[in-house]
Amino acid sequence: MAVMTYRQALHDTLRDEMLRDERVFLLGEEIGVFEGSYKITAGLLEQFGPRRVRDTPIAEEGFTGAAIGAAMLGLRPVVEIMTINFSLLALDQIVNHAAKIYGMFGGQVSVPLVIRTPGGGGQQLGATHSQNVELYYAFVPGLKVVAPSTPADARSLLQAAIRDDDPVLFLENLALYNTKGEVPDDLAPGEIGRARITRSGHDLTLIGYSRTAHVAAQVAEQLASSEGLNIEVVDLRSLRPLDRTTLIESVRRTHAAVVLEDDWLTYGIGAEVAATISDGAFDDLDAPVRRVAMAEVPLPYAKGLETAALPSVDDVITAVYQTLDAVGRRHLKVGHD
Amino acid sequence: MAVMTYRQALHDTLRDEMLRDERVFLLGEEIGVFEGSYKITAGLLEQFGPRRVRDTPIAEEGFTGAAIGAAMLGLRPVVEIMTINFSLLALDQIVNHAAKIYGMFGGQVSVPLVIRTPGGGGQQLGATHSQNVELYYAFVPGLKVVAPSTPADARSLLQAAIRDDDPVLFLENLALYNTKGEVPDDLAPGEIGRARITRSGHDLTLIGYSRTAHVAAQVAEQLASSEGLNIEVVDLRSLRPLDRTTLIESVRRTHAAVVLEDDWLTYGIGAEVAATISDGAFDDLDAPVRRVAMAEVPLPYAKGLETAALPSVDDVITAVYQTLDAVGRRHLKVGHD
Amino acid sequence: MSAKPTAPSPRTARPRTAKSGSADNDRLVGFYRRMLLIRRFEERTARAYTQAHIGGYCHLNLGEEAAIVGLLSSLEPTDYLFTNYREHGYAIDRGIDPNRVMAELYGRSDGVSKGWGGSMHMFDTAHRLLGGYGIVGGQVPVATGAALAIEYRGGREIVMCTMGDGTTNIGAFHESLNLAALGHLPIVYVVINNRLGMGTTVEMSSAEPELFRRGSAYRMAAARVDGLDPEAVAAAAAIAAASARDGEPYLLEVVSERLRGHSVVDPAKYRSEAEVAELRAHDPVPALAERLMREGALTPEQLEQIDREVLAIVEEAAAFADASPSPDVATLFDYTYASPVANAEGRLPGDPLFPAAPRPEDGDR
Amino acid sequence: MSAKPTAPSPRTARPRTAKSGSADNDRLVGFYRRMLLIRRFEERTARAYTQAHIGGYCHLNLGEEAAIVGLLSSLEPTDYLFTNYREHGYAIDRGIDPNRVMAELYGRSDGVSKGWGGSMHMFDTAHRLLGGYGIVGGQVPVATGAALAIEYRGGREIVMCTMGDGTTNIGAFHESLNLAALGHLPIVYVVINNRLGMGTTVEMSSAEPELFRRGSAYRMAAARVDGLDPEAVAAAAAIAAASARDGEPYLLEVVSERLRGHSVVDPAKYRSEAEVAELRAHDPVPALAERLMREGALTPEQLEQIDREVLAIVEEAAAFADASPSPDVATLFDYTYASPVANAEGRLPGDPLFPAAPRPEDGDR
Ligand SMILES: Cc1ncc(C[n+]2csc(CCOP(=O)(O)OP(=O)(O)O)c2C)c(N)n1
Ligand SMILES: Cc1ncc(C[n+]2csc(CCOP(=O)(O)OP(=O)(O)O)c2C)c(N)n1
Ligand SMILES: [Mg+2]
Ligand SMILES: [Mg+2]
Repeated sequence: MAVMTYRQALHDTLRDEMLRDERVFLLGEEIGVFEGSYKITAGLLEQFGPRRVRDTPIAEEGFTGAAIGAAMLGLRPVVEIMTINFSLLALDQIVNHAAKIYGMFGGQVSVPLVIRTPGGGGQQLGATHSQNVELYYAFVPGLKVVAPSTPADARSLLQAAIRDDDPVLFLENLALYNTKGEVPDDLAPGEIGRARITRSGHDLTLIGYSRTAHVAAQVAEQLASSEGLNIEVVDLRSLRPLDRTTLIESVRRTHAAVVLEDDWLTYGIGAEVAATISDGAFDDLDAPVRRVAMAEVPLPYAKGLETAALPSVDDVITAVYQTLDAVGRRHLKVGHD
Repeated sequence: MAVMTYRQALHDTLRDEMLRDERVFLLGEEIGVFEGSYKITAGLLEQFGPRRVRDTPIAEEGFTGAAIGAAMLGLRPVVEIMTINFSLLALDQIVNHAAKIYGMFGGQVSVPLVIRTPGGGGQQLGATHSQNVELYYAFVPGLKVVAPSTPADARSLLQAAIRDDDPVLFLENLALYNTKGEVPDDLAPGEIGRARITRSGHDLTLIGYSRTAHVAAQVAEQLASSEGLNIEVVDLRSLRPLDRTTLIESVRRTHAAVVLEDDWLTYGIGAEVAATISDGAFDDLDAPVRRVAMAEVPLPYAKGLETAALPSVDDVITAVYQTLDAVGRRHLKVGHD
Repeated sequence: MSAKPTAPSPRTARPRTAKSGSADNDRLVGFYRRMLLIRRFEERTARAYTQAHIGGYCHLNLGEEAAIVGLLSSLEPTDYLFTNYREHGYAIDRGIDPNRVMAELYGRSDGVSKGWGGSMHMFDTAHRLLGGYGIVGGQVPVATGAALAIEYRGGREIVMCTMGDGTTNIGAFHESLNLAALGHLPIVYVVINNRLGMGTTVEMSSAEPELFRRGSAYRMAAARVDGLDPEAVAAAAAIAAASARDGEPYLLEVVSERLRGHSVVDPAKYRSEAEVAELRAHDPVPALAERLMREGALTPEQLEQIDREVLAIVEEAAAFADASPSPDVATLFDYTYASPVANAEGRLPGDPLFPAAPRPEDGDR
Repeated sequence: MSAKPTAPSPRTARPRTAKSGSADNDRLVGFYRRMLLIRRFEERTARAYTQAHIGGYCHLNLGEEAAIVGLLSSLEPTDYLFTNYREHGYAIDRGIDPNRVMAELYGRSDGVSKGWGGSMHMFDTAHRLLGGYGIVGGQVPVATGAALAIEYRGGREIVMCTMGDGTTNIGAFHESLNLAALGHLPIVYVVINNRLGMGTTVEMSSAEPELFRRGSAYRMAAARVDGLDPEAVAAAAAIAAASARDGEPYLLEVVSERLRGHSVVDPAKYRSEAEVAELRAHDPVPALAERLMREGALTPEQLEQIDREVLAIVEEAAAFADASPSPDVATLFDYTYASPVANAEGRLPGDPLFPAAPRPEDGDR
């Protein structure tokens, strides 16, 4: 068992998978000589050479598409797209090609491809560099989308993604790279498509993924010690498939839910989570599912504006209180309507 | 008042707006010499010449971006993207540029751009040519997204879109081009951001947009005559902004809702509609909001498979019955839980 | 996984033609037979489309027959082929059973893509035709990646990636050629220049209308060849393939014709009658027939005999397709993922997200 | 809409230098002053970044000063300029008040983009700098469209669109140059070839590393010029601009240097010490100072005087920025749409979608 950063967990897993399987290779912008914009691949060019760590030109569509073709011939490329914002340039290749090739040709070849890319706002990078558009991939059958929040999940899900026969969008987060956690030495590959209850409780279910799973845990902790509240936390981990069962089972126990997301509220990831819970736990829910998300604006650069636009711990606490409040009121009204 | 097709309404509106305003011009693939892949622009090259009807190379990113730049300088380009599937190639320009330029530069120039593009499956076009990805645009602050279902709305909303100072994604539908409806001669520009209750009723709210608004109307009609049911129909018309008020007001009266969409269910447009209703009409809803959507597969070519994957009128009727059934059951249970 | 071919492959079923014994003539007669098969197949396809046996978009290779046979002559069976949506002829000429190609057009389970792909998405692992792509330019990065995989493994195969003239204006073309040239990838990019996108001419869409010259932006060897002459195409393709096999990608422009509209349903009103007459005058199939007669390689009777044989293959393909079963609706969720995954979505549109719990009283009845 | 500049524009504030009366020398001295202003401004920016006054990504023009002043010399005030994210120097040299540029870096309401854009997104309608774009290549189609608008209106203006060497490998570059050449648009594409993307060299990323040659794929006139020599750049840019003004787009490659890392935070470990030493030896700013002294155009005292003046401008900019108020949070929803729209979203993250109805008992208390 070692304590390491999320960055280190990613780095080590890439290295280990490359050692384990000759078919695994990396490609992306600035991952070799520059060691990666966020240094996930630092040292790997030196260790594995330019055949297996390939610096590409700035051509997201071209090199992502090339990775698809290489995967069709049985290699296991791991693409780094510097931030998820730039993945929009490769969207046609990901959505119209990676996600379609297995089905559209009647299951003849699979596309064992991993695309690693970080989302995240809050770094004053401005409107085009601070988006969370994982929705674009989570929406698409044929893709699998995972969004680990801890170093251990980063490792186990990256292992799983690389060994998976389908294209996997592996969502990282700028704000998580330096976070630390325990990573068991003998960690087995994770299972794509499973959420995890990371803290159990009965007062309310707080749901997050990637960075917001941390926020959820933090709020639960805080409200446990300050208010004695017993909040259950669900880390989605997988956005497609979405683990509806775990969500519903949790809310059936807690009767209330708040969903955290770093994207825009309307049509965001939380919409599906809220719709799912509102449907599957209809009879058990004592208050509307509350969503805490980014303000619906192109994210401004100025720190004060940016901070106002991004969901904070306080925003989550407000939402939890208001939801519990509504639960209380609703209890009062039972039998009247 | 004239009865005309949806296609004709679009064509006439483009012509009229071009006559009205010299700044309006068209660009896109095959819109001139070829008269448009779906013939919306037929005759306009002849009438207005190549300065105002511009055939472009196959370069969705390039010409959409060019339209953005032209709009920044005060022109009013109307881009045709042959089908919404190909818009993925222009996504960076639409999401990172058209939607951002006004905000990111502090409101200095606006981008009065219209992008017309049809969605729609059911034409045996296969997995990459049958998608409904309006979600990708509806998700983005800075864009406006409209999805008219009738010739009259096609006209009034296209007028509004062209005269609007912001980028508008104007969603058409392959299955609607030949549908007919009345178009008043003196139709005023529509208002973006407003849904419309196209049929009032009290038993259940059926919600659709674009093609599914027709399906909703048809089902309501059918169930009125066959079952005496009184179904209210909401045509969303605008996907961003989403008119939550109209939705909630309707469901407060009907206590039940079924949402129709032609995209994939998980994370689709219906997720936000269902989440919105489940939240805003929480105390009024007698059954979970039901969604009827496409099966979550890359759409197959074979007719039988394709038909099975696409929502049908019968699917909607099943969903309505099951929802009403649940309402009944829930009524029985009032006071027990 | 798919049904066994029931007809002999058109390539192996080629009976020797008599008269001229020269190898050159034999080769040319072989080209002719292959070209005619494509021609008749596409004509049959057009008919089947009009009869509503085929749906969706349907783009034919009429006029490109010489280009196809010339190009594919340069490939080994182990090489890979990527094309766009105008690929029926490539599929057949690559050796895929016409029955299975027609069955794909009919959307049947014996189709090369099991009915999932249709006209635009022919795919066959055995013959290394890796699609059939409908997004203009979409196949270009993917094919480039296949070449990368070969290079990664130190293989001897090459990739051929075909596309239309209009496709040279999309960004993916540019990004891919640059990648291939930088990586010394074993790939031949083929531009079938039929001088039209849908109705847009090359001059309207490409600022450098001599498309092979675009190779220079990547220091890529390039050439242009007359696509109506199968021998010229074969010779040019051989050079291109040899270059690719040596690790230097190549851009080959094949100037060709599109005899009909962009797709089956396009009446091509934007072409003048004179233009159409001109096209017909250059039609490569009758031109080759005439030459073979003129040079004494084939008699009119032999030509007729070939036509009958080819027609029989094509008719059998249509009959086979018609008899092939439609894919079972129960297979709808079989091809979303290649590996099983927890919580995958498998609902039909009428299914609820959460099936209602059975009512208590239901058990009582 | 934005605050009035409080300092005189650096361009109008240029005091005449004595000694040599020749127009050439005057011009060169003018170049020097402008280059030095960019140099000192960027040095000050780097310092402010380290002091955490500036956030986000921050890319400097250090080493590109000669290129910038040479390029912008070719533009009329009515011409339009589009750049990438490495644009502080362009903003200043275009005549925008350095105070407002620095205020933008500080994210303040007096910033050119009101604090909404930051380092990568300088924009000023008055000076026709239409951004500052952070997506590599994103500005290229947009700038092309601005040229299209000029052509549409029959205007006399031109557009200049700058980008880096790495940007010539992205699809948007290719699609745009083709569009411009087809449409005879009045635009000059400028590639600032500083020989690096972030750490990737031109040779690693461009199969044709002489980037101006890529113009030939669109029959576009093109040239390469030494970007360390402001006069050479100005001359080349004048030719390019004249071509654009005549309706023929132009591709100009300016070979330049990047003296530091890709952005302020990049230590550029991938560069050898020898390489860095070599870079410093070619630094265009001291080189021009030396030349001006050597040729007697400026005395050491005058050079120092210019430096003092420039430093004063830069220090004032920092003080101005520091004093400028942060944008009011109440303006957060002001710039999503230019025209009002029904049902627009204006919620802060903590706000509920549907505010709870006031409790009945609330009214009683
Ligand atoms: C990205 C994209 N844009 C547009 C289309 C619509 N489309 C299909 S074929 C075609 C013309 C292609 O012309 P060319 O590349 O010359 O090939 P050809 O059809 O002549 O063989 C167009 C515009 C598409 N399928 N994909
Ligand atoms: C589409 C996209 N991909 C990647 C990036 C990240 N990125 C920012 S700058 C840069 C290098 C650009 O190099 P070049 O075009 O030479 O410009 P320079 O920075 O040298 O001025 C990269 C890869 C981006 N901003 N946008
Ligand atoms: Mg063509
Ligand atoms: Mg550079």
